[in-house]
Amino acid sequence: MKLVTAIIQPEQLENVQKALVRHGVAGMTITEVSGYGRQRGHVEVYRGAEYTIDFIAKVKVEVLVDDAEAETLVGVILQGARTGSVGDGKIWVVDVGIVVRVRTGESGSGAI
Amino acid sequence: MKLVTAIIQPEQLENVQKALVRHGVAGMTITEVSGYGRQRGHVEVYRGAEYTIDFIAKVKVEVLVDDAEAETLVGVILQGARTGSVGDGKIWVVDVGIVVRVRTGESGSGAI
Amino acid sequence: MKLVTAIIQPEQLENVQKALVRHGVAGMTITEVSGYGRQRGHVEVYRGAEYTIDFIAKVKVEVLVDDAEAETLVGVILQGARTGSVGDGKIWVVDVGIVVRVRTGESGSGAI
Amino acid sequence: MILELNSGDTAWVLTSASLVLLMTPGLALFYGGMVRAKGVLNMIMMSFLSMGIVGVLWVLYGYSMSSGTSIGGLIGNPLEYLGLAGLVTDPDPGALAGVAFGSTFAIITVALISGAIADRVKFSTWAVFSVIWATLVYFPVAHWVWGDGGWIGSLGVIDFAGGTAIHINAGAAALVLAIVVGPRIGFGTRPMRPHNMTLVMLGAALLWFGWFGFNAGSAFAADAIAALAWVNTLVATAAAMLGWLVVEKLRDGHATSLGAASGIVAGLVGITPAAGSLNPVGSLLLGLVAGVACAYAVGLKYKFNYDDSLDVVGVHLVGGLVGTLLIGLLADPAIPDNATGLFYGGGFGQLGLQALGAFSAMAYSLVATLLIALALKAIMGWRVSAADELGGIDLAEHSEAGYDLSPVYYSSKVQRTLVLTKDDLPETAKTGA
Amino acid sequence: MILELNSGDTAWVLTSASLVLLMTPGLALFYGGMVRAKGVLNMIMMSFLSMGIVGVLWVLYGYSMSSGTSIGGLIGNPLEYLGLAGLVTDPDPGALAGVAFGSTFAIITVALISGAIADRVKFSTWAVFSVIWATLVYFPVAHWVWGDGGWIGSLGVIDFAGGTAIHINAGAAALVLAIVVGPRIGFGTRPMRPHNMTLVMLGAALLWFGWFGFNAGSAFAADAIAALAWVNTLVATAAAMLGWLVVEKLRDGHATSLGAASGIVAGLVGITPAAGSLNPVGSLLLGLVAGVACAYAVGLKYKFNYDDSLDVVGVHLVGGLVGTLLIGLLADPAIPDNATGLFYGGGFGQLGLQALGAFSAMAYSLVATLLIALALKAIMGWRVSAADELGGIDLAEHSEAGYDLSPVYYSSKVQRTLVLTKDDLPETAKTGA
Amino acid sequence: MILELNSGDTAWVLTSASLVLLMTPGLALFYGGMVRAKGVLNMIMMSFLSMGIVGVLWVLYGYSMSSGTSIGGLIGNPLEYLGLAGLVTDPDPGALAGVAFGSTFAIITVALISGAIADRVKFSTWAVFSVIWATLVYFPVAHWVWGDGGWIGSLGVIDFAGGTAIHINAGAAALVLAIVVGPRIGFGTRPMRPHNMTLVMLGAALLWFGWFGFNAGSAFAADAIAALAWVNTLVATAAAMLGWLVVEKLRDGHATSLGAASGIVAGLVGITPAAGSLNPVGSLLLGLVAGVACAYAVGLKYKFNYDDSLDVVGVHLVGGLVGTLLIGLLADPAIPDNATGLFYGGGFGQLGLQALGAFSAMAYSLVATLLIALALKAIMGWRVSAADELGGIDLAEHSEAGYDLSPVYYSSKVQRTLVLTKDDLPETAKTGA
Ligand SMILES: Nc1ncnc2c1ncn2[C@@H]1O[C@H](COP(=O)(O)OP(=O)(O)O)[C@@H](O)[C@H]1O
Ligand SMILES: Nc1ncnc2c1ncn2[C@@H]1O[C@H](COP(=O)(O)OP(=O)(O)O)[C@@H](O)[C@H]1O
Ligand SMILES: Nc1ncnc2c1ncn2[C@@H]1O[C@H](COP(=O)(O)OP(=O)(O)O)[C@@H](O)[C@H]1O
Repeated sequence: MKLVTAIIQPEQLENVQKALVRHGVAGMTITEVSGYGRQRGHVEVYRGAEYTIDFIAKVKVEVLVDDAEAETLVGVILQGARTGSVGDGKIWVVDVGIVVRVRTGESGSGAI
Repeated sequence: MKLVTAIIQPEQLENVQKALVRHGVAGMTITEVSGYGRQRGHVEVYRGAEYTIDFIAKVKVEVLVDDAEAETLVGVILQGARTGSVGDGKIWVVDVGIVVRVRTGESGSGAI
Repeated sequence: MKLVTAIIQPEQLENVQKALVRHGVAGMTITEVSGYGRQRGHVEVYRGAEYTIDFIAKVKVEVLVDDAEAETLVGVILQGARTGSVGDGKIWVVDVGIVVRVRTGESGSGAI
Repeated sequence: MILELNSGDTAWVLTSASLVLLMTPGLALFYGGMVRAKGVLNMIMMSFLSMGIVGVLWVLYGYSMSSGTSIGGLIGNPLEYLGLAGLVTDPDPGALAGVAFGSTFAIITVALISGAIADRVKFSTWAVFSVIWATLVYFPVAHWVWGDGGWIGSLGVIDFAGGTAIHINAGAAALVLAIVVGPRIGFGTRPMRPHNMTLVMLGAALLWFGWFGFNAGSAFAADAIAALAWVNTLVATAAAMLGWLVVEKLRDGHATSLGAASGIVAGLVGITPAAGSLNPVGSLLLGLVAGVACAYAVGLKYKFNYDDSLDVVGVHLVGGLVGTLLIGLLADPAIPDNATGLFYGGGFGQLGLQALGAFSAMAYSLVATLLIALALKAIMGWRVSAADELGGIDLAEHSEAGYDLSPVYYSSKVQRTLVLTKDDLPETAKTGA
Repeated sequence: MILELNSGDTAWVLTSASLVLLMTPGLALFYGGMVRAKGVLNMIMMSFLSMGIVGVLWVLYGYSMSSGTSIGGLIGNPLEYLGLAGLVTDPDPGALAGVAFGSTFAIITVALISGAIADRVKFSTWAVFSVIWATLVYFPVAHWVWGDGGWIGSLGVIDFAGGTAIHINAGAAALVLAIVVGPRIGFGTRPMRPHNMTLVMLGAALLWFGWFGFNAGSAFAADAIAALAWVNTLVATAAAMLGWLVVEKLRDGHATSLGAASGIVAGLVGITPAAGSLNPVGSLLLGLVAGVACAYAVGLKYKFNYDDSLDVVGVHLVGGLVGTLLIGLLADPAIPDNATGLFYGGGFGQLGLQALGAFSAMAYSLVATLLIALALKAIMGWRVSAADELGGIDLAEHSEAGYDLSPVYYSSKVQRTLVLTKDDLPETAKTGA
Repeated sequence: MILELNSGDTAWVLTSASLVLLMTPGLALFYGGMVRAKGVLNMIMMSFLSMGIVGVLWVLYGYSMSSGTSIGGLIGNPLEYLGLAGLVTDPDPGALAGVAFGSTFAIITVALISGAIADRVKFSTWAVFSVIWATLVYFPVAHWVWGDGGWIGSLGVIDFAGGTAIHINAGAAALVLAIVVGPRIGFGTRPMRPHNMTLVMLGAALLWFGWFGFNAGSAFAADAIAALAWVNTLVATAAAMLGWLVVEKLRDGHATSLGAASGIVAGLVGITPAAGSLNPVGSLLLGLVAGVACAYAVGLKYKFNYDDSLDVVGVHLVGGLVGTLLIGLLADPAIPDNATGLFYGGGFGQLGLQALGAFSAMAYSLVATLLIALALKAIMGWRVSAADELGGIDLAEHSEAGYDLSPVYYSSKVQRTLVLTKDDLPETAKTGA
């Protein structure tokens, strides 16, 4: 099994969510994160003193999938998340050993 | 070494924490996340317009453990987190290479 | 490729960020988390009732790097994050399969 | 008895009425900040609802029940000013200014009680309780204390601005409700700390501000007694805050902002009945005693295991008793038309009267509230379900959340809007994700 | 016409002016809590700016245009009191107290409009609009209604505290702006829920508090009419809140805190023109009707697809019309110097007058605002860029964020400070990371 | 000198006193919103503590030191009204109304200073400082300016509501404390932005609202001067807000909400001494100058490297000087009993007097505060530990956190409750996890 993790723009969450659900994904977990990268943060003014916010609000989406599904899913997320501007984010995939559904205790593919 | 990750109901954190500590786990890291899944979100009303909150507040618990401990630990968390209702969450385990304790720089099992 | 994850003290983020950027890291993702460990939480008083906050605010830093870079990077973070007091945190490294840049779709080293 | 007011007095009474009206939202924020984030709106709504319900009742028959011609010292004739009949033609502003001022007292008394039953009661039961309690408990007790011919006031009991009629009364009702309704899930084992202390401090500030109207407005004239009551309301409150903070510092090691806010309210409650009867140094002492006593009293609920969630008993019942009884000791005969307290050589007479008034009102409130609460428990039930309580009463009862500070959209699909049927919606919104 | 005031009246009018001044920040918080977190400061600033701009205009020529000697019933002589010339030497406080009281009405009328165009307009365009709209719409309409010789007031139309001059006027302007400016990105498909309901409740409370000054202060004396207006302002608002909550409970299954806050404002708007003409039971009815009507009216924007973001039309235009017209039915002739409503046997006369006044003001506001709005659209443009709107108008227009509750530093590098050039900075700060 | 007040005057003075009392919590929120989230409660508590401490001192001896019979123009006889002796029997409300009104000025003056030393000082040292500074600096200086026979007032220096006695005085003390206490860790290199701008805006609103009592109440009568002061307080503040926003827009590219709030306070400070001496157009000018001057002055701390955290010097000292000196230019002789400013042909006389008063008070405040601050530094120390400062002063000094908006329980184990010993706790709570 795999864990697909995507860092995306917050505004794209709705799109990504829809794309995943349409693709048949039944669940996902998201986290509000802050990203540093090529995209420049905005500038704030505080009584005439200026400073930049280095970190920009992003959303992390995590989806557990069967091994075979992982690559397709990356494509689905890519589609939903892309706006074409700097800061669109990253997707990566990690191998997962055990997966268990807490409610039932069942593990493996059935747990997703 | 392994990283055990669990998505659980926020109300179960206390239980899970106690179970882990009793089991001898010395540390853990938790994150507030939002989950989409079989569990239905609540409905809110705003001046007569209704909408559903798709994502439900969950807590992510991450625990680093020795390889041998991983499976037992999954059981411990399962016990603490289970309420039996939809939305109880998932647990998964990932292989970890290096682990280092920042304070001392020691690595491996001793770092946990 | 590797994903280096570090749990650090919030006050050390600035240091770690600077150290990473100086080292040539172009991006990172951070998350506000709460940690349980050897470090004791503070005590709060509420109308004479005392209780401890078990979980202490920490920051999680995640950096994707080439395999070869991972160990060096752990050293860089270690340097930036260490204050020498209990609660300085952990660093760990996980293997990553696919990495993709959302904006361009390019994958592998070029995506970082 | 309707007073005649000149334009300066009218200005002051209307100003005071406005100030006191603001106290109820102030209380709502004070209480709202103290509960957990998931219950803030319900807590606020319990107070706001009192503005709606009691505001209407007051005009319909509450004023008449409190201020109408006394029927045996027990109740004002409810028909006399039904719907405030006849008052609009009175060219003297005293009548309607009295209606205005009195309405705000009735409203806040009911709202005060809600702090004892935070986070767990059905909004509908609270609504019905408000109607019944105002009618059967507040309006009569207010008549006893302040009505022309009311039996407590007629005895010579001093209750300048409502230590007995309001704080003891509401505090006793709060105790009963806390017991009948039962504790929040997790009470005593899980810390339930205030979710927003800035709201609490703001609420305390609005309460103090409004309380100048409450106390100094109770002179019902812009005169020297009003000014005295103002100064007493300042100094007793200041001293009570310091008293509470010192207790905390010595006992707990830290003086908290919640302690400051609580001390303020304790002082305000304490000085309420006494503001027109004490000199400022006496008020300072009274405030100090009230602050210290209440700082200890708020712990009783852990001892006796009733979940008076926001310490209505510890602050309003105890503070009200402290203030009402200390008049018997500290009443300064130098003040025109005043009683003489024990410390000024007046003997135990006034103290006895004060105790009689206080405990009578308390006993009535305890018994009457118990009957109302048990009846409602049987008929409607008080508690929301355990799942709703754990998940948060704001969502369960009001379908709302207090805060949404996140930049992320977690929601979707407008399903229904008020003047629309589903067919009115654009195609995209209908199908959703 | 400058009134003579005794000291009691002066105390009440100055108190009232202070209360009404507080309403504009109250409105700012009420509105600010209702938008999403990323637009709260811009929303608040639109009201605050009105305090700055209209406050200055009022002193310069606004008072004179509203209250100066009438030129044909259409406008006060703007030169008569230019810069309030001559008023400082008047020993009677009536003149300057009138200036004070009137200023606060002008300020809030402009601020009210901003709720219709939340989260999307250029701050500079809003600033220019404020100047022009106050000058060409508010000052004249205020003269028509209240000016000595103003044509609407002279007909016998009753507008005690501003149902026509303020709420209908601002509500009509809001409708025009909502249409000309266009909807927020995502309007109708994405739910945009209030980000901080505690602010909304606080704002509603400050509005109610201040509104006692608004209505009871409009008696311009501390007399029986002021007291009547006070009581009416209480009971109509209480009833409107209940009305709105009942509609919600029946229709949606839940009574919300936003509903309570909205009902409060609806009731206050409704009673505004009528506070001196109805008896309290009449006011109760009026409030109930206003609460129910507005609870339904706020859904019209989805039907007709204009993004009146915070329901200025649904509450102020509709509530203002309800209140203004109901005077024609409910005016109680027992009140001294009052008209007689249809229900008291007065026939349709007053109702007709009320309708005439209301619709005249509305028509003028619609047309004049449309011309101003279109001109500004052509010259300056109304909207910020889509990227700025999505990213948050607070950052785009004010370079600020409403909240920063995180314990983490996400920012770096002071780049410039106001009295410094880069060379003044310490070496480290210059190079940065 | 105790004034005789009729009921209208009394109503206005008591209303004003209530308004001014609200300013201190308003300041607490204004300041509290500007610090980082981890220090909000401490910031609020510094102001609230002043209400407790100075409120008590005022009754005990402060009023007597300020308003008692002058001893050589330097101080009022502290024994004359010790504990307000004798005042309760005075049938004229003037005496106690004066006590009431004056108390609120003393309280806020001390509270103002706290903004300069945010986030880093021991609460105990602040408490002791409050007692000493009020006694040795505020009470005497208030006597100099306003006491019957006080030396500054006797010269003919005009300080209508406290530009010299309050703002220059507090501003100078703030400068000294900022220097003696030293900067926050990270000052100048780390941006420390406001954590909750909605609190700041609310605080600014409450300040403006209360300031009508501050200024117009200083007429000590409900008369034409009160009305003039009201109007001046409106227009100067409006103009100052605009002035500050324009400076920001031109200099920084954005007009901020913090700028609006700051401009409001700058205008209020500026008009304070002048509210009874200028006509409205003069006040408009004064406000504009104050807004612009302060917008630049707040940058001085970076230039001279003192951490006046919330700009007490830049706003109160500078604004106070601007207002005090401009009286010398703008005093309008058309106002009854007024001086004549330079621009009205009055020559440099009044300007010289104003400068003399302002700089005398400033010099005294600088020196006296320095001595007090250094003594406290030696005896008690000012700063919390670096670890406590970094971890957050709310936790360190008050054992509390401002906000807890999370739905997750992060805490455990009730260890001790106030009336309980550990043995009272249920077994489970004792052993914990
Ligand atoms: N090396 C990295 N490790 C982890 N996260 C990264 C890394 N680089 C970028 N990110 C995340 O991806 C986001 C977008 O990256 P950025 O460089 O701004 O734009 P882009 O991906 O379009 O080149 C960042 O805000 C950060 O959250
Ligand atoms: N495929 C998935 N990938 C990642 N997280 C998931 C996935 N499915 C579910 N989750 C997480 O688990 C939580 C519970 O899942 P849900 O389907 O609601 O109930 P259950 O696990 O009891 O079947 C979700 O809220 C989400 O956080
Ligand atoms: N086994 C673990 N698994 C995951 N995170 C851990 C673990 N142990 C510690 N941590 C994280 O590291 C932080 C610091 O750990 P702690 O034991 O307090 O200090 P130290 O690392 O200096 O020994 C914790 O707050 C927690 O976030």
